[in-house]
Amino acid sequence: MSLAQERELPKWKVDEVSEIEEKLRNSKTLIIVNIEGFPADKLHEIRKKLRGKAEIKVTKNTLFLIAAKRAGLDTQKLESYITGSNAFIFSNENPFAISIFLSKFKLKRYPMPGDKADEEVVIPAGDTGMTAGPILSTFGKLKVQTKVQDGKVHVIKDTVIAKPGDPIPAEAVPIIQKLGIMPVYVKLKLKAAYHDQLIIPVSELEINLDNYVAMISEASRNSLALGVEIAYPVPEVLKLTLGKAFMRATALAGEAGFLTPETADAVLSRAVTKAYALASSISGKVDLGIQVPK
Amino acid sequence: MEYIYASLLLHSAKKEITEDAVKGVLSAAGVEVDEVRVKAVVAALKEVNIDEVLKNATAMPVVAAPAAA
Amino acid sequence: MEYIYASLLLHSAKKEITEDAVKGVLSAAGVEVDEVRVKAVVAALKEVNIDEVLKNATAMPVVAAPAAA
Amino acid sequence: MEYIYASLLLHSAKKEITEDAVKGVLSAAGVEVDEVRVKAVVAALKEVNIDEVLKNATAMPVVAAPAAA
Amino acid sequence: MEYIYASLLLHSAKKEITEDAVKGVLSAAGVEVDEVRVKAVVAALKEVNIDEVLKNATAMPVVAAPAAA
Amino acid sequence: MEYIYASLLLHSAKKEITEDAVKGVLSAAGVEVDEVRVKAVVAALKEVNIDEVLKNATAMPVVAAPAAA
Amino acid sequence: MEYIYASLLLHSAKKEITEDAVKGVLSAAGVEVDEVRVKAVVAALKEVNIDEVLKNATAMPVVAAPAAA
Repeated sequence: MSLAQERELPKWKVDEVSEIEEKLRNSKTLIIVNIEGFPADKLHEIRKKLRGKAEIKVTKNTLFLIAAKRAGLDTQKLESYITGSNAFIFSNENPFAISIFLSKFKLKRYPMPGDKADEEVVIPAGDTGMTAGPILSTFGKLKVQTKVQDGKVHVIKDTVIAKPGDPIPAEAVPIIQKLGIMPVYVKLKLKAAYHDQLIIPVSELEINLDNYVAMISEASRNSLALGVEIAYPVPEVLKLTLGKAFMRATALAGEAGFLTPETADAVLSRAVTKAYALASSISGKVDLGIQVPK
Repeated sequence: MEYIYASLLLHSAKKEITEDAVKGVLSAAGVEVDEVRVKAVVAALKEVNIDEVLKNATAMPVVAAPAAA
Repeated sequence: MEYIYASLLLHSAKKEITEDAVKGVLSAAGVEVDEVRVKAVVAALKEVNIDEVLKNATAMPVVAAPAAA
Repeated sequence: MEYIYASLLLHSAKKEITEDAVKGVLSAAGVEVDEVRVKAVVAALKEVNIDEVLKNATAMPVVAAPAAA
Repeated sequence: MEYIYASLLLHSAKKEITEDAVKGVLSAAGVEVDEVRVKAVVAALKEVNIDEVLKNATAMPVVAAPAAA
Repeated sequence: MEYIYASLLLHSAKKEITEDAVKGVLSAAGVEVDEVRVKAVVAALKEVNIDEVLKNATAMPVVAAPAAA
Repeated sequence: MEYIYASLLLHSAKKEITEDAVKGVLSAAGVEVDEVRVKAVVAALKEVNIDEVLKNATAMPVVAAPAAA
């Protein structure tokens, strides 16, 4: 966009560009978010949740790019993400921390026809507040038992009309909405973060904490195994080392046939295990007159 | 796993797992540090109860059937 | 476990596990280094095929990871 | 199991497992010898790699772990 | 293991495990008998409930190693 | 493992596992004793219920590790 | 198990397992030595490839049997 074009911008646009430029200059982290089809009221909820951590702003892509260039961002790296409808998150926190934060709270909304339930949809027992009328046949279709009391529809017992993953029946949508049930989750679709002149694509930005738990477990198991191997003298390792030494002693006693009352179990078990192994190796050919445990 | 070992070392030494601390340990080990990975590890580990995970990892006898990856 | 973590960090980064390397890593983590222990661990690890040990350790069924809170 | 123990005793003592040897051992133990069974056992064991069988048997009872999918 | 197999042979044949009996079986197998070991084994077995031990030993599941996935 | 075997020997003989006792056993075995290591092992074992550990070691069935998925 | 631990200690320290060596270690541990047992253990271990046995004993990770799938 040329300077000539910029000069022609109306004042509100000029102001908005300045505001974004200011935010960009004051933020270490920028996250670009796809908000196509994202409900405006939910964006407001997110804005509230992020308060103190980050700001979220919806703006036109053209204005954002002007501001980004002015703020000294590497717009070449950004451009491919600045398509469609976007919101921009500005923060001074670690971009991964923001991503984890956003993934942790579930935003819910009313269903629209064609939606699938993200959680169980239960029509609760009791007064629905709805006036008895044609709506009764809708309840009937949904197999929700009702009765009419004082002209209002009462549900007789809690009734599940959709399980997680099930499509929500289209005729149920108005009832669900009236009852204030929000069984569909909305999630911001992160596109990428820009931090320290680096683009972090969503594939890296979204963190699966289970993987980290698994990695720590693995590191811990490796450390214990290595510790046992060198008899590293701390209690957590020694417990395992003692067990290993004991098993070695038992195995050695058994294999050597060193019989004492203490080693009798190991020795005799070993001998019998061997005997049965040998017996079973010929059991197809010889009737030994015994039962070989399989 | 370098980033995990570095973090566990800090944890074990009762130091906070910060970006600078992890970078310092990795550099001392001669590892070329990837800034983005450090950030990811530090942010992720903030959300993980490391002591709990370590306790379970040691409790080896209690093993669930391996979940298919 | 700091000395083990430090050693595995070095191993994982394909660096040699020497006394100086272990001391460097531990110091960077803010751990007060016990010279004797460093010597003992480094000497003991010299006699171990670490890759082999780790292979057996990770062959263990994976303990059910507690869901991260 | 007497015939098996007698055979294992001979094998363990590095003696050949022949009909006469097995009969001798069994008699010494006061066991009334069944000629047919001795013949059958000795013949069957000739076709078995006893060391191999014992080696595998010593691997302690091994319970099959659920195969990871 | 000769001393053990000889003892188990006697036990299996429902004979008493005495020093003489064990020596007799071992000699019949052509084993040069070590008096001390015979004494040690017979003395130790006196304190052991062999049937109990064998019952437990065979109760252990003996299953082939799982095929690696 | 020498320090561990020495400790288990003492435990098995119902003797207290002290630094002097461990040193005595190791010396008798011709092992050059590392004072620091003895201290470390004895101190660490004080925090371990050895009987409990051994009981569990025997109770544990030995399971072949499934190949990691 | 004292006799076995004493033998393992010697083996681990790369010393020969002789009657005198075993007696020396046991005495140092305050164990009243039973000559017969010493002779028996030394004789029995002579017939065993100890390294082989130890390798097999510990190659297997020790875990509780998983619940049958």
